[in-house]
This record gives sequence, structure tokens and C-alpha cells, in this order.
Amino acid sequence: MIFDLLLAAALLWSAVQALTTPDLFRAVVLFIVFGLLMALAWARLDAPDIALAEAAIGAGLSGALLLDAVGHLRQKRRERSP
Amino acid sequence: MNAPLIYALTGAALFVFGVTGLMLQAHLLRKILAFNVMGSGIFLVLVGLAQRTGIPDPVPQAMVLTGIVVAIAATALALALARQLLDQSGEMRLPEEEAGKDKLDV
Amino acid sequence: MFDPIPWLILSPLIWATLAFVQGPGRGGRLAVAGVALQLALAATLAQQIIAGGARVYAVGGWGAPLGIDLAADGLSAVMLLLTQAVALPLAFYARAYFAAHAAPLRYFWPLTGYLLAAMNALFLSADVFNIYVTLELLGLAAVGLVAVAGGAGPVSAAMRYLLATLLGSGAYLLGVALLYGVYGSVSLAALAPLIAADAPTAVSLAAALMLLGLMLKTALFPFHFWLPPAHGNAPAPVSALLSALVIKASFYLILRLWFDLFAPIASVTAAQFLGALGAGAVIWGSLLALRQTHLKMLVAYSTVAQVGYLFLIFPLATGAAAEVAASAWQGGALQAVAHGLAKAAMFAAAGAMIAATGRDEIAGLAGVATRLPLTLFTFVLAGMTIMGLPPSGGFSAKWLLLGAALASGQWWWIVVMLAGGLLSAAYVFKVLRQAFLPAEEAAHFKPLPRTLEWPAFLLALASLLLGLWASEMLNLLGAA
Amino acid sequence: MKALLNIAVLSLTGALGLVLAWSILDLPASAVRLPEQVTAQLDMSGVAHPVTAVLLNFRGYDTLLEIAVLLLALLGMLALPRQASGSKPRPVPASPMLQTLARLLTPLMVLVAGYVLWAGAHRPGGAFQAGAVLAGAGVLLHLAGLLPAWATPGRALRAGLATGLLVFIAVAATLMTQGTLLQYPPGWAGALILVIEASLTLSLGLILAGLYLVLADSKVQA
Repeated sequence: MIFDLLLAAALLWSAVQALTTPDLFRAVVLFIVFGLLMALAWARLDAPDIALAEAAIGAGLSGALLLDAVGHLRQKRRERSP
Repeated sequence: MNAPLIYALTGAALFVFGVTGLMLQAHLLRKILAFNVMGSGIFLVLVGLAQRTGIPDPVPQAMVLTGIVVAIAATALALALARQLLDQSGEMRLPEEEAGKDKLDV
Repeated sequence: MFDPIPWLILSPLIWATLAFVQGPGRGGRLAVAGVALQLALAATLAQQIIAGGARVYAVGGWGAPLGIDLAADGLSAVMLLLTQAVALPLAFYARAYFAAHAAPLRYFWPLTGYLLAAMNALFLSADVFNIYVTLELLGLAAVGLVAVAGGAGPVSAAMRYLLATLLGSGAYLLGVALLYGVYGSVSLAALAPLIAADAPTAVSLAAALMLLGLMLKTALFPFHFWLPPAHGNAPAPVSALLSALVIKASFYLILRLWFDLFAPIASVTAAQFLGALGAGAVIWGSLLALRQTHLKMLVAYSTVAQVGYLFLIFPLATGAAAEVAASAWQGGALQAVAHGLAKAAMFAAAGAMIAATGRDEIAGLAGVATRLPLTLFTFVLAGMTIMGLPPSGGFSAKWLLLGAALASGQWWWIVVMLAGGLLSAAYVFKVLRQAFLPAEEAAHFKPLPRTLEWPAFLLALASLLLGLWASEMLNLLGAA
Repeated sequence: MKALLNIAVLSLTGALGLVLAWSILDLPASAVRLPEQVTAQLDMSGVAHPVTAVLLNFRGYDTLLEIAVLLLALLGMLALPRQASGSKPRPVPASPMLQTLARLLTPLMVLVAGYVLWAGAHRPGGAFQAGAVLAGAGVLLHLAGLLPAWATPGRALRAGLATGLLVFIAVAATLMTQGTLLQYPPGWAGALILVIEASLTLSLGLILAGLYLVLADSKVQA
């Protein structure tokens, strides 16, 4: 129960941070952390299938896509202001 | 109050965060993050509420698996559009003027 | 007995996937054949429903609530017929449009196929979670079609549309989650009696969330911000599909939810509120249509206005006497069909004019009357339905709505409808006046293939003749 | 004006959150009990794991449409016109370490995917997770410079992307000769589900990897 409350608090914290941190790269990393915490929450909810999918797709693939986008964005910015 | 309900309430809060972010953040990458947070919130409400008696329910669990796949599909499409926008306008945000067209004093 | 229900969903799924395998730019013939088959299937289903009443189809043989049920009644048959009847001429039109344009169409056909599959699946679904999946399929296909043209305008319009549609389906899905939490089922048939028996706060909240999400997808004022750029920037065949059909899908769901699922908790106040938003849409959309300088934007704002009429059903049919409610309901359904046919015709005609003149400003239309008489005539016929002039389908629809407003003593909706009619006449004539001006010296008209003009004309003609066929359509609508 | 909008949105969503929390805490017991029905019919479903039974049998139709959604998203990305400039693939700095690692890990990941797929019949796992593992292998190979990004997939690749959906539809439609759409005949459910899942794993792996590889291709040159 205490673990669940802590996990819930961590979920809320990482979500708020991911949505408000000024630095985009940090925001995406925090979002990946959020995804991994979600996977943990699914495990606590007796949903191992979702936990697996969340870790692989929600955190993993989404994270890769988003990191790639941030990289692309930074590259674009460097080109514009050398 | 038991563990599934805690997660359902967390999900409700995440939904609210996500919707707020989706509406207020201007940067498209953040809007996409917010959409994913909103989705996770909905999934937690779905499973948390259904399992509030403590018995695992495979039906909403299968629905969430479907939902996660739909969310990644939407995320990828949104990112592709955001990148096109970046390449064309140099910005990853939606132009304001289009919304401004919706005024009578054109 | 042959059952068309599953094939209406499988046919577009199959041809869309095959068209994708064929490759970019391919699949036009496959699409035409597929849609023609679907039209025959929809007609068969309509006949079966008139003869034998509403039907339920248990996918997988399990039956609700464990499995997913499909259901077809008069209203779904009408929407299915409308969808295929609009899609078939548009398929011919699109082939001519993309042949005339140098613009690459890449995966236009598979995207259209999935769009139609989503629509058909949505109209047949009797399961709120399954409806969510069809909504996402529909939304992503529509966004992909808007973006297919490329360029800053269409891409930002597609992005705005995508965000709006995702927010809408998010709200809808949270409503589904609450319903499952309360009752333990997502089947419409299982939920309806449970909601009638006992509805805690969570159910009212679920209803509000689901309806709000769908209103956003229907572009009901003031949630219409995404529609004009999306429908105005897409290639003409896409604009026609989106304006005529896609927004009707979410509207159909609002009807289903309001009158079937949530009827026990639907209040007169909420109905008046929906009606007020509809009235706002009629006035605001028409005023903005009048102010547009670009032809397709004018037609797009006209859609914002015409959607408003649909929402007058709710105040007129909720809490009213059975006869009044029936008339309002029939008027609303007729308006959805009439607008679908007319708006497809209007966008297709606009696309033809733009293709011929090479400009999309209304100011560039001078000379169209003499160079493109058939296309201009199409625009006039479609305009008659939009304005609600007899004998068009739009007239019958608005007549039924007016009758319901008179009978229930809600005169304020009559004022709205009359004002909307006058404003729509003003914006249709704004286009016509320009088209009848003599062509400028420098104006150069590209010759158009016939297939770019005739499909639009047939659609406009159908919207007009709908006024004469109204009793047949209402007969199908009433089959239960 | 902007501040006013922020306050309005915040207060609206805040109120929504409160109502949501309150209504969640105030729920009666649900009337329909699907978990019991799933357990009761599990023997008939052809698999022993309840979530897989729901995904591929009881609510298999949802899954069919969902595969279409996923394919559609990739299609939407491929349909976007390519930029005239900047579509050149980025020269990938080939790190020998990463390449060796990728060469070693890829066969292992394929094996893992196969196991996860097979295990899905009776324990957590299945086509989605297996497909995600395959996609992970694809992303890894790309990062190591061993797999090019996708500019425009050729016919064979498109066929591979569509296989899962086509096999699913073919099975669902063929079953209609005996009963309704997707109604497995008794005794055949397990085998047919495995056929569907195997083809889904292949296509899901390709599509999910494609979501990454198509975006990776639209990278501008530094």
C-alpha cells in the first residue's frame, strides 16, 4: 500500500516534470522515466502483459521516437544559427 | 481505499495534466508528450476502476493493450507531421494566424 | 440468407490493404470496384432491414457482453447508404482529379479505403470500446488524407486536426472507462437497461465526456476551429469526403448516445444547451462563410453552419411529445443526408472550378458561368439544398425541423433557422455573382475532363431529388 | 488575454479532476462480471491465458481493427511528401563495438520474440510484445548502421507490412462459411490463433520498426 502511494506520487511528479521542464531533452528523458514507472504500476495491478507492452512500446519505442525528434530539432537549430 | 483505486485516482489526475498540457503548451513535442500522459491516465482509470474489488480483469487489460498500440500509432504520425512543419517553417509549433482567421473583422 | 453486415467492413479493409501493397499512386480501379460492391451491399442491407427489421450480428459467435456485437437498424442503414452513395461518385471524381493534377497522390486510395472501413464499422458497432477503435481509425485516416497534399498549409491543418481528434477520442475513451468501471460492460445493449435502472454521478460524467469528445470531432461551434483549415486545405476529393461524411460519423454517435444509451439521464436543460451551440454554429459559421475570400474556405465555413442545424434535434426532440420528437428526429437525419450529398457536390464543383481557373480565390471565378456551365449548375443545385429551397432534401429537412419547433412552441429556433437560411443564400449568391461576371482578358481556362464534372452533378442532383424521395428514406429510418 | 485563457483552462480542468475523483470514489459494485465469463469460457477459447483469449478470440475484432490503425499510421507517414532537400540519409558513424553487439543481439532477439509469441498462449506475452522485440532489433540494427532507413518501402516490404492484417482478415472471412465473422470452430481455435499471431508478430515488428525507420530517414544532413 505504501509502495503504491509512493509509486503514484512518483508517477504524478514525473508527468508534471515531463510536461513543464524547460529543456526538451530533459522532458523526454523524464517521459521515458514516466513510462517505466507506468510499467511498474501495471505490474502492481496484476497486468504483466501491459507492463511488458508499456516498457517496450510506451517507454521504449515512444522514447526512441521522441529522442530522435529532439535530436532532429537541435540539429535544425544548429543549422539556422551557426 | 485499496491499491487499484489509488491507481484509478492517479489516472484521473494524469488525464487532467495531459488535457491541460495538450491545450496550453505551444510546442508540438510537448503536446505529443501531453497526449501520451493523458492516454496513460485513461488506461489507469480503465483498469484501476474495473479491478477495484481486487480481482484482475483481463477484458480492460486487453483493451489497454489495444490502446497502447493506438497511442504509439498516433504519436508516430504526430511526430512525422511535426517534423514536416519544422522543415517548412523552422518552428515546431502551430502558426497562430490560422486561428486568427476565425474573426469577423477580416 | 446472405448477410452483408460483415462484408461492409471487410470489403474496404481488403481493398485498402491490397491498394497499399500495390504501391504509391495505385489502387484507383480497385477502389471503384470495392465501393460499387459496398453500395450494393448497403442497398441489400437496407432492403433486409425494411423487410425484417433491425438486426444484431455476434462477431466470433460469443455475443455481448463477452464478445462484440454489431447492430444494424434503419438509422445505420441510412448512414451506410449515404456513405457508399457519396463515396462512389467521389471515387470517379478523384481519379479524374488526380489525373488532371500533377500533384502526387501517393497513398490516397489506401487511406480512403481505411476511412470508409472505419465509417462502415462505426455505423455498425454496438460496443462503446469498439466504437473507440473505429473512431481512431477514422481520425488517423482523415488526418493522413489532409496531409497528403504536403506544404505548410495542409500540414499544419492536419496537425491541428490530429490534436483535436485525439483530444476528442481521449475524452470519449475516459467516458468508456467510467462506464466499464460502473457497470462492467461496454456493450450498448447491456448498458442501456443498467443506465435506466441506476445511474450514479460517474455515468453523468461519462456521458458529458463522451458527448464533448464527439462534439469536438463533429466541429460543433465553438469547437469548430480545426475544421475550416483542414477542409479548406485538403485536395478537393478529400475535402468532399471529410465535409460530407466524416463529421457525420461522430454526429451519428451523438444521436445514438443521446437517444438510446443516455436517454434516461438526458435533461431538457442540456438539450437546450446543445441547441444553443447549434444556433451559434448556424449564425457564426454563416457569417464567416460570407466573409471568406477563398472558395474552399467559404464552403468549409458553410459546413460549420450546416452542422449547427443537426444539433437543433436535441432541444426539439428531448422532452417533447412523441409526434414532435419524431418530426425533429426525421428532420435532423434528413438534414445529415441532404447536407452530405450537397456538400460533397459543392466541394467537388469547387475543386473543378479551381482546377479550371488555376486560382482558389472567389475573385478568380469570373467567366465560370460560360466556360463551366455544368459545374456552376452543380453548385447552384447543391446551394439550393444548403439554403433549404424546395424541392431539395435540405428543404424537407428544414421544413420538418420548423414544424417541430412550431408544434413545441420553441419559436426561437425558427428565428435561427430563418436567419441561417438568409445568410446561406447570401454566401451562395456571392459565389454565383462572381461566376456570372465576364471572364478577364488574361484569364486562362484549362479544359476539364467530363469525369471531373459529372460525378459532382450527380451528387447535387441526388441532394435535390432527396426532397422527392424523403418518404422512402424516412420509411427506412423508421424500420426498427 | 493569454493569461486569462490559461486561468480558464486550468480552472476547468481542475474542476473536471475534482468531479472525476469524487465520482470514482463513489461507485457501487458493477452489475456485469466479465472476468467470471472469461474464466468460464476460457477452455473454449483455444488459449489458456485470459488476456490473449480476450485479444484474439472474445474481442478479436477490436484487434483486427487495431492492426489496421497501426498500418494506417505508417501509411499516413509514408504518404507525406518527402522534402526535396535533406532527404539524404545521415552517414552513420559505424562504431565497431555497436555493430558487433547488434550482430550478436539480433538473432537472440528473434529467438526471444519467438518465445514470447509462443508463451502468449498460456502466460503473459503474445504477438504485441513479440512484435515490439522484433522492432527493437530493427532499431538496434539501424543505430549500428547495419540497416538503412526506409525512404520508400518496396513491394516485398509492403507485402510484409500488410501480411498480418491480410492473414487476420482471410482467417476471419473464411470462418464465415461455418459461422459468423471470426467464429473459430471448436478444436481449431488454438491453431488458428497461433497462425494469426505468428503473422501479426512479423507485421507488427516491421510496422513498429517502420514507425522509427521512416522518421529516421527524414533526417536532414548536418
